[in-house]
Amino acid sequence: MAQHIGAPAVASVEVGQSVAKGQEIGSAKGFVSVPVHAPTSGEVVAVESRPHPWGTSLPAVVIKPDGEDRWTADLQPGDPSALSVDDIVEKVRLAGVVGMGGAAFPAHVKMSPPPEKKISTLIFNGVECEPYLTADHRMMLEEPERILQGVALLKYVFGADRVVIGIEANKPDAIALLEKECAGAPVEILPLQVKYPQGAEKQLIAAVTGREVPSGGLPMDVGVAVHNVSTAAAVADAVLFGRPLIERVCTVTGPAIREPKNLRIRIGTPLSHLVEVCGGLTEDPGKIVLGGPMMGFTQLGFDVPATRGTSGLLLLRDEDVDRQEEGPCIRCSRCVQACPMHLLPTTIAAYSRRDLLAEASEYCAMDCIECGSCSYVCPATIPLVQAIRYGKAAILAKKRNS
Amino acid sequence: MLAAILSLGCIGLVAAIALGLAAKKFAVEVDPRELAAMEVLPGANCGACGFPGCAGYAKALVAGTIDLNQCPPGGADVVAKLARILGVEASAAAREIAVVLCQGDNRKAQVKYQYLGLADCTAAQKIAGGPKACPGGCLGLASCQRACPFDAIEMTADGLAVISREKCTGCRKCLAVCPRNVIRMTPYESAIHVLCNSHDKGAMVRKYCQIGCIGCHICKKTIPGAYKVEDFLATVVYEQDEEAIEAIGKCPTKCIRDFSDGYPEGSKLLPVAADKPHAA
Amino acid sequence: MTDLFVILVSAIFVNNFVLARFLGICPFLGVSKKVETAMGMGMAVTFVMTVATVVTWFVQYFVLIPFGIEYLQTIAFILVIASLVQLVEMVIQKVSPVLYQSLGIFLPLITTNCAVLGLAVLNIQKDYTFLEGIVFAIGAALGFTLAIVLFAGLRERLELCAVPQSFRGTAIALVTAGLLSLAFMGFAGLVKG
Amino acid sequence: MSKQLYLSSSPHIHSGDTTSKVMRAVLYSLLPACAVAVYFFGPAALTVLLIATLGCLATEVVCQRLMGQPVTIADGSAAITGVLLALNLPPSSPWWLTLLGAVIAIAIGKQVYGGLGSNPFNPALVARVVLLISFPVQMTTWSSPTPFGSGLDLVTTATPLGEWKNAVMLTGQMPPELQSGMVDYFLGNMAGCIGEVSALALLLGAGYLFYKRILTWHIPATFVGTVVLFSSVFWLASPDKYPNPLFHLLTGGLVLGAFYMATDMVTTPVSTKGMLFFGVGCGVLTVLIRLFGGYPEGVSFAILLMNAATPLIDRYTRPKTFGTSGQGATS
Repeated sequence: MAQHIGAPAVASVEVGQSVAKGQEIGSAKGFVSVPVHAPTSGEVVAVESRPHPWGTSLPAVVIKPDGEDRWTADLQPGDPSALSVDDIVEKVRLAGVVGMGGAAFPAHVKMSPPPEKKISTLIFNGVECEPYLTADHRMMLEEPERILQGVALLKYVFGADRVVIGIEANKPDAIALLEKECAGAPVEILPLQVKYPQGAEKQLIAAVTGREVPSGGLPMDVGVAVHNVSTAAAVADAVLFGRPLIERVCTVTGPAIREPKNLRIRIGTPLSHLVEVCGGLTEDPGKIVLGGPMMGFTQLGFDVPATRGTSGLLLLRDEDVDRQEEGPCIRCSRCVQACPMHLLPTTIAAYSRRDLLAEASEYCAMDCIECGSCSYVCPATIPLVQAIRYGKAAILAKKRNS
Repeated sequence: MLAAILSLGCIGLVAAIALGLAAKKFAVEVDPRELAAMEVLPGANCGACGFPGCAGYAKALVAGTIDLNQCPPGGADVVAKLARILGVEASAAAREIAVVLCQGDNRKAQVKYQYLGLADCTAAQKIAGGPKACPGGCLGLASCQRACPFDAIEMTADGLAVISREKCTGCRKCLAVCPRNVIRMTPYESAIHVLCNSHDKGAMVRKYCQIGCIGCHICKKTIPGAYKVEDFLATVVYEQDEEAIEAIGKCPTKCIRDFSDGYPEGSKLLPVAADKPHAA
Repeated sequence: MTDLFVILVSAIFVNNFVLARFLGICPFLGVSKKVETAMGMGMAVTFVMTVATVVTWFVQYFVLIPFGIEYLQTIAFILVIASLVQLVEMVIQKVSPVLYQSLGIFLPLITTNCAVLGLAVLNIQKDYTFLEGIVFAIGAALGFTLAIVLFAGLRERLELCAVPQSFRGTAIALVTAGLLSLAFMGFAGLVKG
Repeated sequence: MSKQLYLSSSPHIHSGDTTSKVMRAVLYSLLPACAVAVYFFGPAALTVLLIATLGCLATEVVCQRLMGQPVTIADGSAAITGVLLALNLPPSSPWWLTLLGAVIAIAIGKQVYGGLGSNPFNPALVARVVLLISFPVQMTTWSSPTPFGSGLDLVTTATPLGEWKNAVMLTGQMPPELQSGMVDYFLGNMAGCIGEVSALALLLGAGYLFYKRILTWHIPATFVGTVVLFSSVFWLASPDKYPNPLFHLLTGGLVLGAFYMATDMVTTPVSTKGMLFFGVGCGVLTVLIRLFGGYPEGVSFAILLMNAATPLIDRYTRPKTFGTSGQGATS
């Protein structure tokens, strides 16, 4: 039921009930929450806590597919020209659309900025958010129409003057295809420098518009909204066909998988099935990572389901896992040079570890986007990101208490 | 000679007048009782009282907003002194100490994955709920040891936190940093504890820990008043634990321990001869 | 003019009160845990030093010498400086209680601070004119501030270092002060002051 | 699955660069300078090198054993300190002096602060300066280079900078022949510390480090640049008295200092702006001490002084956090 950031949905079906594909099986609780839908038709065999990618057991609905894959009858296709902005946003919310980059933030929230924030620029993120992942790239190559339908809808919703699709310069095929597809349309295709983390929201905005989102602020503070290209496609499905978000593209890759692939997966598919489809394992993996190598979550096993935010499944062998013991910081300043937020990671991490929270937040710990660049380059293999994350959590907890 | 006396005297006089005027002009009020209270407090600034440091506590005491017994490190001695300074009756607090309710070190309790990263329990807990298979067991990454201002916590070689009964002052700092709530406050007089923190069913506990409580009720059946079992976990009823010692030998997993008899295995701490009235 | 400049540079770098003359070590070690506090202490010392120079100069040339009681110099100076420090203390306590808190016991200790007394005595010994004396005082005070702020910066950094248990605190601070003084030896001979 | 998985916080991949790899690269880069030293100063230089390096390693082991810490000489940092110390000593240093230096460098310069990464001052320079102040005679007895196999004994002489200072002290004039041997100076055919003589060899090594991206241009460029600019001012004002910038550049320990000592990561600022400031500070102090100070050579002191200022520099040159530069206003 926890398919997105925000309050998890609450199961609205019972064991033994038969459900159709696309039927709502969990209802939203609160504004920052979206409903959950059955990914296929079948019978509900359990409503209980199951292992979840976040590492703990969370409420889940288990469906035994009947093989018919029959759509629910109450899908409501919409005519975009007849819908108001609010109608579109409501349809997106009902369809359970979330940001498909990986964070899975409910899309309808992003689509309802407060009225005083005028969105002048709408950016579509075609930059792969992390190395190894190619899901967005495949999406752009195979389904440009769906993406562009979504782009048009979102442009209408935001009333933006400028619409940009940012794509990394090393994907000329996707750039060429999209340029051809939207010839004549008021959409810019912008090739961007290939560097991590170009796909991070704030960095993307800076690259496209030259504006820096203020510290502690949101993109809307600089008049920008950012959506993933896959999210655009999901928005199009939701508005034009009334289809809920029940599938996504996921990259299955890593040295321990036999045939790395991009798969179109149903939400809720167990990871073990993804592995099977990709020809199985070459050896016992050392690390199972859901998401990308820089920001993904390690898993305890293959028995967890893919969620709406599962952009990738990365399988590393033992020898790919960095097991070097942590050394003292030699102040080589590589993390400082690497930090896309211009922070001093080593200083923040050192303060965080000593619970010197006032100092840590003075060094802008809260601005860290946890991209992993600092830990990646650190020659002393200090878990910088983890330390900063720990500090951030402690700072937040302290703020809540006071 | 006269010149010397006169000139020095004049300098002194001028200075005295200037200082006197300045003292009037720049006077700042400080309650003398606050300073006196500061003198008496231990000065460890541990924060157990809930105020920022001993100075903050002293201020609150003088303001009369709180009780005198908020300083566990100081103990009864400090309370008595404070009472004298502030001119009120002392209400002595019973001494409480912290105990780690777990004996499942890395050899006795199963580990579900190999953890890589920051050596801190809170950080590890965020990774799939921590490497220990038991959801309540001590993670052994020494966060409590680092938090302890009194050097009262020992980490055994196999990764288990053990708190010295003598050194612990009951400041509760370790409780605050433990992500698994395996550390509890207990009356100092009670040296017998059920050292387990898992509410899982017995069969589950057996799977991941050799020395965890399986909720078999034997202790409770042996000495009915001294133990209670809730959610498959036995605990000592500290108010009436006079005969709790009788059940220790009966526990099938040996998870009841009398600290006056010895600390958990692997600990280098030595039991201090029990000073509790009902020691066997 | 050149003379004044030489006096200034000499007092700041070459004959730094703390690192070359080893005067004023007490506040140097005591109030150097944080850069902000060190700055505050530096300013307090600067103020006291300058005013003390003015007053002691007048006391020396208009009281002690005319009356022929130079042998009472030490007592007279201490008396004057002590009153001055009291004054500064009261002002700081009123104006900036935070700074007053962090300076703690070291503020009253400026009273008997050898740096201030030493400055006053040196001023007389070197036969400085009034103006030279003031420049010397400012130089010495700036030198003190420079040293204590540099030192505070180093100590703040040490807070984050894994200094062995036995060296924590004053021990490592003294080692660091020694090394800092060593580095300042490089200025030796820069100007003859 | 029988075996246990690894779980950790993100990120899950690493560049593979480690501290010991960095240290090893620095050691390799010092080889040319060591080779030149042995060529010009013969077995004496080799002895100093060996004693200093082994001394540092041994001290590190002893210190870490005493403090019950894991012994980490494998990371190579102690070896680097040893080699750098040797390169900063005169070739005629007696064995006890070298050994004492090694002990000071590691014990006082590094281990009391908690070992690698904690020391605020460059350990090798701490040792050099302690020795220089405590044993001025031994530390300023220089030998003229005697190429390997020439069969000559080491002859006592003065360094070019020392000669200049003496001449200026006595006559207020610079002997003109001092500035004639620039090629020799560049190759290393002059008196001086073991490692500082050959700018060529040092630059070779530094080039390797640049290629490896261990060295960034900031500190060396600003350090050398400031020395050149600042010394030019004096030279242009009074060319009879002050040596030209090239002389400053090639004699003494400037190249060694700018490329190896001042770039020690542990003791220098972390931000780019801070590094630039650090380099300029080193340059200014070096020229000031060289031209006006009591010591003929100012590089060591300049770097130590700037080491002391590093925490403050770090404090005031923090990079501007993304989103705080004011470019964010809605346009």
